[in-house]
Amino acid sequence: MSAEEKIVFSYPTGLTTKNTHYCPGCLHGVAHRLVAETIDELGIREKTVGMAPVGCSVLAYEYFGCDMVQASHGRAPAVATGVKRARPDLYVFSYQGDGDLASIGLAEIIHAANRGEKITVIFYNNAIYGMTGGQMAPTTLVGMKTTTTPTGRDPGERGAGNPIRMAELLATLFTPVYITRQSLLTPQDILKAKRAIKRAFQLQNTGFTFVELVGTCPTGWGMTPSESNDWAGEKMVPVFPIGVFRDTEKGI
Amino acid sequence: MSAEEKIVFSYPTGLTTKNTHYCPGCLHGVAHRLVAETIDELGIREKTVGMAPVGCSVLAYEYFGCDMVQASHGRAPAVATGVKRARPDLYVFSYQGDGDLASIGLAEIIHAANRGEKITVIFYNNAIYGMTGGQMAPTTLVGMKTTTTPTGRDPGERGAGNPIRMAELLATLFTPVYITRQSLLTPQDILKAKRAIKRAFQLQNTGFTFVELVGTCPTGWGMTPSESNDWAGEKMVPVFPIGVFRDTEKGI
Amino acid sequence: MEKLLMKGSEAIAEAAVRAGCKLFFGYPITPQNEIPEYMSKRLFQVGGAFVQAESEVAASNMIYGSAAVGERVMTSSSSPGMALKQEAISYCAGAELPVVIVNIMRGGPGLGGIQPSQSDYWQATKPGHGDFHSLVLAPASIQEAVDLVMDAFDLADQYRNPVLILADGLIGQMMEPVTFRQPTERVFDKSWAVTGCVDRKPNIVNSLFLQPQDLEDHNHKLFRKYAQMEREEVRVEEYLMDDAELAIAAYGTTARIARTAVDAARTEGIKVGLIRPITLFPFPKAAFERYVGQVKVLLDVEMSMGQMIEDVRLAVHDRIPVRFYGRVGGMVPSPGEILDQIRTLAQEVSQ
Amino acid sequence: MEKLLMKGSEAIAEAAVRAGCKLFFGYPITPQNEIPEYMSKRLFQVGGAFVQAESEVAASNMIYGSAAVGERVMTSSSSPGMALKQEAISYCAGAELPVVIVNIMRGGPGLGGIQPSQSDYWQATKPGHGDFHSLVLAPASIQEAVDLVMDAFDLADQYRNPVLILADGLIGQMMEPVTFRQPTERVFDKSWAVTGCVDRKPNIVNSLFLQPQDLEDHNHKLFRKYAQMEREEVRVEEYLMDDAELAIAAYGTTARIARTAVDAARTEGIKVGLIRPITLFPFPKAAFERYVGQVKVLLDVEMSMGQMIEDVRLAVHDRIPVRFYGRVGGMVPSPGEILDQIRTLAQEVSQ
Amino acid sequence: MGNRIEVDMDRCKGCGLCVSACPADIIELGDDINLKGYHFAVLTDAAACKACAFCGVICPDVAITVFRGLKK
Amino acid sequence: MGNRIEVDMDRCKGCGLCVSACPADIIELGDDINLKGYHFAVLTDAAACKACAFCGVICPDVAITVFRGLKK
Amino acid sequence: MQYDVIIAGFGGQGVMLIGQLLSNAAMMQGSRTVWMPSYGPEMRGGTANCTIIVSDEEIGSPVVPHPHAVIAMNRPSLDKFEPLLQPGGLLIINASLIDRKAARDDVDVIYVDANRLAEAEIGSAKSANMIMLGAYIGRTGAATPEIVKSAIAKKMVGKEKFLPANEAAIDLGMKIAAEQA
Amino acid sequence: MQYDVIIAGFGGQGVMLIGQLLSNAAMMQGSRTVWMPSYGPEMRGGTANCTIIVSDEEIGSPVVPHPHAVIAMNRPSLDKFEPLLQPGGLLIINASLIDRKAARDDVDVIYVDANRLAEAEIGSAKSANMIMLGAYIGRTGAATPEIVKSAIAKKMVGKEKFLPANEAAIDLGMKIAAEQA
Ligand SMILES: Cc1ncc(C[n+]2csc(CCOP(=O)(O)OP(=O)(O)O)c2C)c(N)n1
Ligand SMILES: Cc1ncc(C[n+]2csc(CCOP(=O)(O)OP(=O)(O)O)c2C)c(N)n1
Ligand code: SF4
Ligand code: SF4
Ligand code: SF4
Ligand code: SF4
Repeated sequence: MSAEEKIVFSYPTGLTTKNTHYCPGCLHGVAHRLVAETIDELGIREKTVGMAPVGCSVLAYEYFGCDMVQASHGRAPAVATGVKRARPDLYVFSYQGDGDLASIGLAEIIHAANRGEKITVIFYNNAIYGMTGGQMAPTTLVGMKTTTTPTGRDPGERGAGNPIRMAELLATLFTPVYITRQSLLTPQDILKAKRAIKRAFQLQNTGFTFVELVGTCPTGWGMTPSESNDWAGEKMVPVFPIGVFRDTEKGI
Repeated sequence: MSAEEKIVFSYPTGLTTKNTHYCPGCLHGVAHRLVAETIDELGIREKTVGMAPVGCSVLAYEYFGCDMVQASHGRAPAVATGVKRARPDLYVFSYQGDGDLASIGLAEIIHAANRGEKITVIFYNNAIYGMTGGQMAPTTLVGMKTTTTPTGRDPGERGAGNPIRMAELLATLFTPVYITRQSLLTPQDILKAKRAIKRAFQLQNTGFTFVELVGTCPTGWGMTPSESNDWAGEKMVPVFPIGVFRDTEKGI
Repeated sequence: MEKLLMKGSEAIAEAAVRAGCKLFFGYPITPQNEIPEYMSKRLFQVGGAFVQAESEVAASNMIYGSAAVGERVMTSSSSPGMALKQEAISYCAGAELPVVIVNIMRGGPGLGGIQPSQSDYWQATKPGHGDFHSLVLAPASIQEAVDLVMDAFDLADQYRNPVLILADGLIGQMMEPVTFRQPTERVFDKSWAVTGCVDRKPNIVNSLFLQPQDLEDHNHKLFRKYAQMEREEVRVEEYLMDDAELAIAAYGTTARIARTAVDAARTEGIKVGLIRPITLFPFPKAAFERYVGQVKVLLDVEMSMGQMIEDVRLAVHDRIPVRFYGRVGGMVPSPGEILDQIRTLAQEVSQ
Repeated sequence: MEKLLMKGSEAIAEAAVRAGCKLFFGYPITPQNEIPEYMSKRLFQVGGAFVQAESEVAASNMIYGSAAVGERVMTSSSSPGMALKQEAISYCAGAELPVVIVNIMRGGPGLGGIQPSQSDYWQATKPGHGDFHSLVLAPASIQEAVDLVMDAFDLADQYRNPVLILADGLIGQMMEPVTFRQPTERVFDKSWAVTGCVDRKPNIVNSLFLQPQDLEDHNHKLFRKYAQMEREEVRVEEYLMDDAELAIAAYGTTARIARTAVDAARTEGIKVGLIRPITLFPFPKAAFERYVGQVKVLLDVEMSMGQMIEDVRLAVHDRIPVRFYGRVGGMVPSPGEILDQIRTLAQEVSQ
Repeated sequence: MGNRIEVDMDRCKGCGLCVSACPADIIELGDDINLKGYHFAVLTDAAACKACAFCGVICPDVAITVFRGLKK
Repeated sequence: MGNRIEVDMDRCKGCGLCVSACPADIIELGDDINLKGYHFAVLTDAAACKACAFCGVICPDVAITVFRGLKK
Repeated sequence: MQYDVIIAGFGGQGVMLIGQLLSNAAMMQGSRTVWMPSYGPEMRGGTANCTIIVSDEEIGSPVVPHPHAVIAMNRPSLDKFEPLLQPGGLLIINASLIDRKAARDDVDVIYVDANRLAEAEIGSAKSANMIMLGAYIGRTGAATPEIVKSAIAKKMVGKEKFLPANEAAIDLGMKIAAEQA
Repeated sequence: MQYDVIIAGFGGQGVMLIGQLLSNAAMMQGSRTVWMPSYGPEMRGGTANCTIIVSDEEIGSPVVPHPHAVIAMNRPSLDKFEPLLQPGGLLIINASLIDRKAARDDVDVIYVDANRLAEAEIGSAKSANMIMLGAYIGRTGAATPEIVKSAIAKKMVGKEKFLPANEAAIDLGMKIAAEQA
């Protein structure tokens, strides 16, 4: 860089320099970066502990530049509870996929939210199980083909159910202080998502904070990255509307 | 009975004649009777399989006059799924307490509801763990003293959370066809609850049906039965409002 | 019979369907994802049902439900997922329900890895909580997996007990030619099932016995079944044991690998044989016991840190020294490694 | 030191607090409810925290979290609940986290009953999934429970490994006088803990090793710790063994009952002693082994269908015949029943 | 014959819910105890019974049968 | 000096998201491949770059650094 | 020397409490002791009972299949535990609630009209259990009345006003035991 | 007689497919056979490979640490598996993507410009793997081309129009193997 120019976008120090194992175009990488930038901007890297889930983002512990704990499948909110109760002075976040959070870990996320654990949960919703090869997730759209819904998710005869909307569901609880859903599909969306994540961290020590992110899985969906982003915008966002479902401080 | 009189209220054949082990005044008995009457009235005793949970109502398998399965703690909806998927021609119900359904079994009830399992879930909400000696339940009211919230349930400093409202929570799902909350505190309430249970059974083969019943636990609460009914009416019902939260057929 | 080249996981699933399995409840986990995936296509074709459960805990309780109505049902998972099924398996055993459970093992502990392993021998054969046993079958090839799965359903029904197929990731992932035999036509009494109490008293499927004496009686009843299994269901393969002075004890894929090593050692003139338990519970004690006096050293080979070895030692009453060779964490022992072990032992013994 | 008459469960909880346990995560289940109940009062007094978890699965993952930051933490449960904790215990072992877990056993399988039992010996000592061990301590009195709980925290920290207290419902429910000793002042290195990466590289608590060779190395590392436990941590009580021709093997409450029977038999002139394993893993092999030649018959007594007996047989290399006497399902063997067994064996031996 | 209720004294646990529920105030817990040690419910004034069945409806132990007299 | 971006060719996985996101349409996937076999992104016309950083913001692999030229 | 006793009755009769007091007294006098309860929800509505052992030596089995003494507060308890009593053992029967005599003739029996006496003499129906405890220590000497009273005092910190009644109940029980000797 | 081969390359190069075809052909000709894949998500972006064994006799170990043959579709695969090859074994290198020569001089090597030939001669870049398979069976005789072709035909039911190209690719591979003999 010469003195005649200024960097307007660069690599955050909240991330390690390790190349990720994510597929090309997978938005897990974007979500990671937003969390890392938040940690940077709040200057809390040395006070933060993150939980990596089981799922494609299991290796998140290699990518975040803070202390990390790898949690068993679905139990990151319970593990985070153990961390935060023991060390209330730390910033604690969990990063989870939809299989992890909304399927096997459904009881753990709801109870952590209901107890008002002072943690931030980053929920990457890509409507599929990426890691294990593209099986149906609780958030899979109706009609979507996956390796376990070969004829498309069928809530009728096959009884495979409808997509579960976690943000709405958690918003039926009294305790959480911040619940939002954002998307990562365009630069504009990403900037909004970033603000949401930052707000969640800022509110963390007042109660439970939750940021759902509509993401993609080009590999699991069998689409190119660009197609994936378009498809998610067209098909997922109507089912998973963007918005703030709880912000106690703002009276929402 | 002489020819000069008519029985206006008597023992349903859907119940065995076994005396229950419930404490005096415990409304589990009332809930059991309503289910049994429903089974009688619909004439489906020989086509019905019930799930007994783990909790005070674990011995429900001795009281209902139909085939019964005792399920592991919290998993009655999963067991019922196994039963109904294998034999869609049977009527299948689970009977569960709040510890069972809303604590350890939270993932199972939500996913069964979301898959639209064609079962009826009878949820006895007495805001406490009766069987194990009066510990906090997910539905315990704020400030209520239990053996694990000795200073009263404290959602603040002690992070014990707020009561979870299962009917409202399940109503965020697209799939269920009938979700209601009723109470068992007065004869009038009981008659309404009865109608709800009957409707749930009648709708069962169209989808997932759920009847939450506000009940009591005189032993766990340390009150007389009458005090318990009064207290539940005054304190619980405002937090757990009576109503129909989903009735797809009626457009609710 | 037509031969088909099939992946182990898919062959296992197909065998189950042919054995009359109508219901499958499972949850994805590598290296067994092909089983639920296959079932999600196949079962609806035969009028059955597939449910992707929300977790292993739920899946294992769903099979409990389907078994309670008397239908043939299966679930599958891999090591960490199997840990989550332990409570429900105990319930199935306690309530005497016939269920078939497939464990395609991977390395541990914890999240571990996803490569082949045999580290769940204990979890399978010495399960908790409570006193009970699953009948445990360990195939060494895809054909055997297919045959054992078909048998598993009959055994489960006969004993009203969980039957486990314990295989490693190699069996799950590799392809071999298989043929499917006709299922047996055995008919089993299911009058205990909860199918609606038409013309009979209500049936109850239950494992709770609040009176200690009742629970003790129930335990004794269960253990009479296990004793019968020990008498009647033991399966074992012996290979070149007639004149063996050395013997290898190994199960599953490890046993195949060991056989390659045994063949190689035989060409060097080493009198070594192989005892391969096919049932891990009931353990083929007699097959080992009878070589006390003949075999000078046993080499137990496992893809774990030494779990089956205890059963081997108990079977020979510690009268044959039992050595151990194990690879873990997804490392698969090679024939060469085992051959080296055999050579060393042969030398030792000849001295 | 003041003596207090305390219920086992409460004494265990108090001992934990005195040992510096700051966090407890648990879920109600009989017969151990008094532990979480006590902790819900006590921990907030010492600046710690109590959470009634939503399930045993959650509780066992919460202790994983607290242990990861280096705090002393405990959970407790009973048999079916322990089955649900198996996955997380394997994670704790895999990630090398020091946790203390109390199992107040009840009868099984399935829902079983709530009365005392020892049916989780296997679940505790031969756990799955993956190759690992918890260090398992089995108290026979409330005083010993208190002492072992305090030791458990040190052992957990020293080995960075789960330590289990395995007791039956009697230990959980009965009252005895206890005194609490001062905790040791041992300081343990916790530089691995995730406490915020001030002036150091980020720490990672993890059990995933995708490369088989790495996972195998990790397994070997863990097993070096277990080998050290086998060398250094074995605990056992021997009672009247000097001249014993018969011996009883029993742990926990069963061992106390057996001692009463041994005393009675001694008054009849029968030379019988008692070997009581206090650590179940590492199992006190040597304590048994050394009586090969002296003891003519061993009687293994359990409140289960015969689980520890395998370790006893292995320990004596099957060179002493090992007989079994067990009661299950909540039935507690009486001293008289055991005495009858001893008498029969004495007669047999003298013939 | 008038209206009346029959209380199955062996089932009754003396919880008193029927006592509170009875609009005519004609049920009370008696002095006698049953085998389990409970003071079971008794009807004090059959003449005042309206056969509304509230007692039966609220009884958790289904201990009450309610009869309506057909001729008065 | 003008605006520009730098693509870390070893990090880039050639997903093309930056290509779609660039409002000036001046990024494309080149012909060369990197060590992992991906056709990495290249800037075709620095002069047209507005330094809006959209490419950087959307890149899942944080492979792009965006520079704004201070004097034109 | 080992004393052991099973104390049994309905839930609300305070059998667990007097068992703990006895065990506490034993501890305070330097004996070894165990208190072991029946437990579990299935006890609900049934009988509750506890076993107390007091001994000079280390206590082996906490389970006593054939106790030296039984305190039966109600009829089901008498029916259940009388047959288990050791020959020559001591049976203390709450005559207020139990309408039969002892069936065994090889044991020592004390009949205590505990509920009636508690109301009539002590002025508190709740003291029936204390009278029974008094009778037990009076006859066996498992603990001295003084030490039992201090065990009570220790338990009642904050509720000292009930102390005199309880002490009187112990004395009354002792007296009855002495009278029926 | 036992043939074994490791086929390795990038994810999209069809290495699993030709392995399965070979295994299928072996089965159809009455041999015993095993196809064993590398598996798991960590393979993502890395190399995929499979081992195929064809034998007259029962097959023991499905794992072949030192294969008789290696088909390397890309550079990382060559780097990884060349050293494991048995002395005297066969190494088939996709020269289109691999810019180095074999490092071993104790093995038989065939260089196949597979990607280029696939496009140029067969008219489909996707056939590179079939050319490699042709070269393998041409040199080893592990299966006859006829039977491999019928294995392909069986696999391609419904997509018969691609059959000629694939058959031509097999023949081309065989020819190259013969030329480099
Ligand atoms: C107990 C347990 N069950 C199952 C698995 C296997 N497993 C690994 S990742 C995963 C699904 C992850 O999907 P998701 O959370 O949606 O994340 P993604 O991979 O899509 O990012 C599963 C089921 C496991 N490791 N442990
Ligand atoms: C896996 C498992 N965990 C815990 C228990 C212990 N347990 C039995 S009943 C119960 C709570 C029941 O409470 P609830 O469902 O509210 O029913 P209630 O007794 O109040 O009717 C618990 C925790 C068990 N049996 N199994
Ligand atoms: S499989 Fe899907 S979620 Fe996983 S890294 Fe690839 S694109 Fe992302
Ligand atoms: S403990 Fe409570 S819920 Fe259980 S039977 Fe008694 S009153 Fe009913
Ligand atoms: S409501 Fe029923 S149980 Fe209660 S007092 Fe009346 S009759 Fe008895
Ligand atoms: S978005 Fe990033 S990874 Fe994707 S092509 Fe552009 S620079 Fe490469």
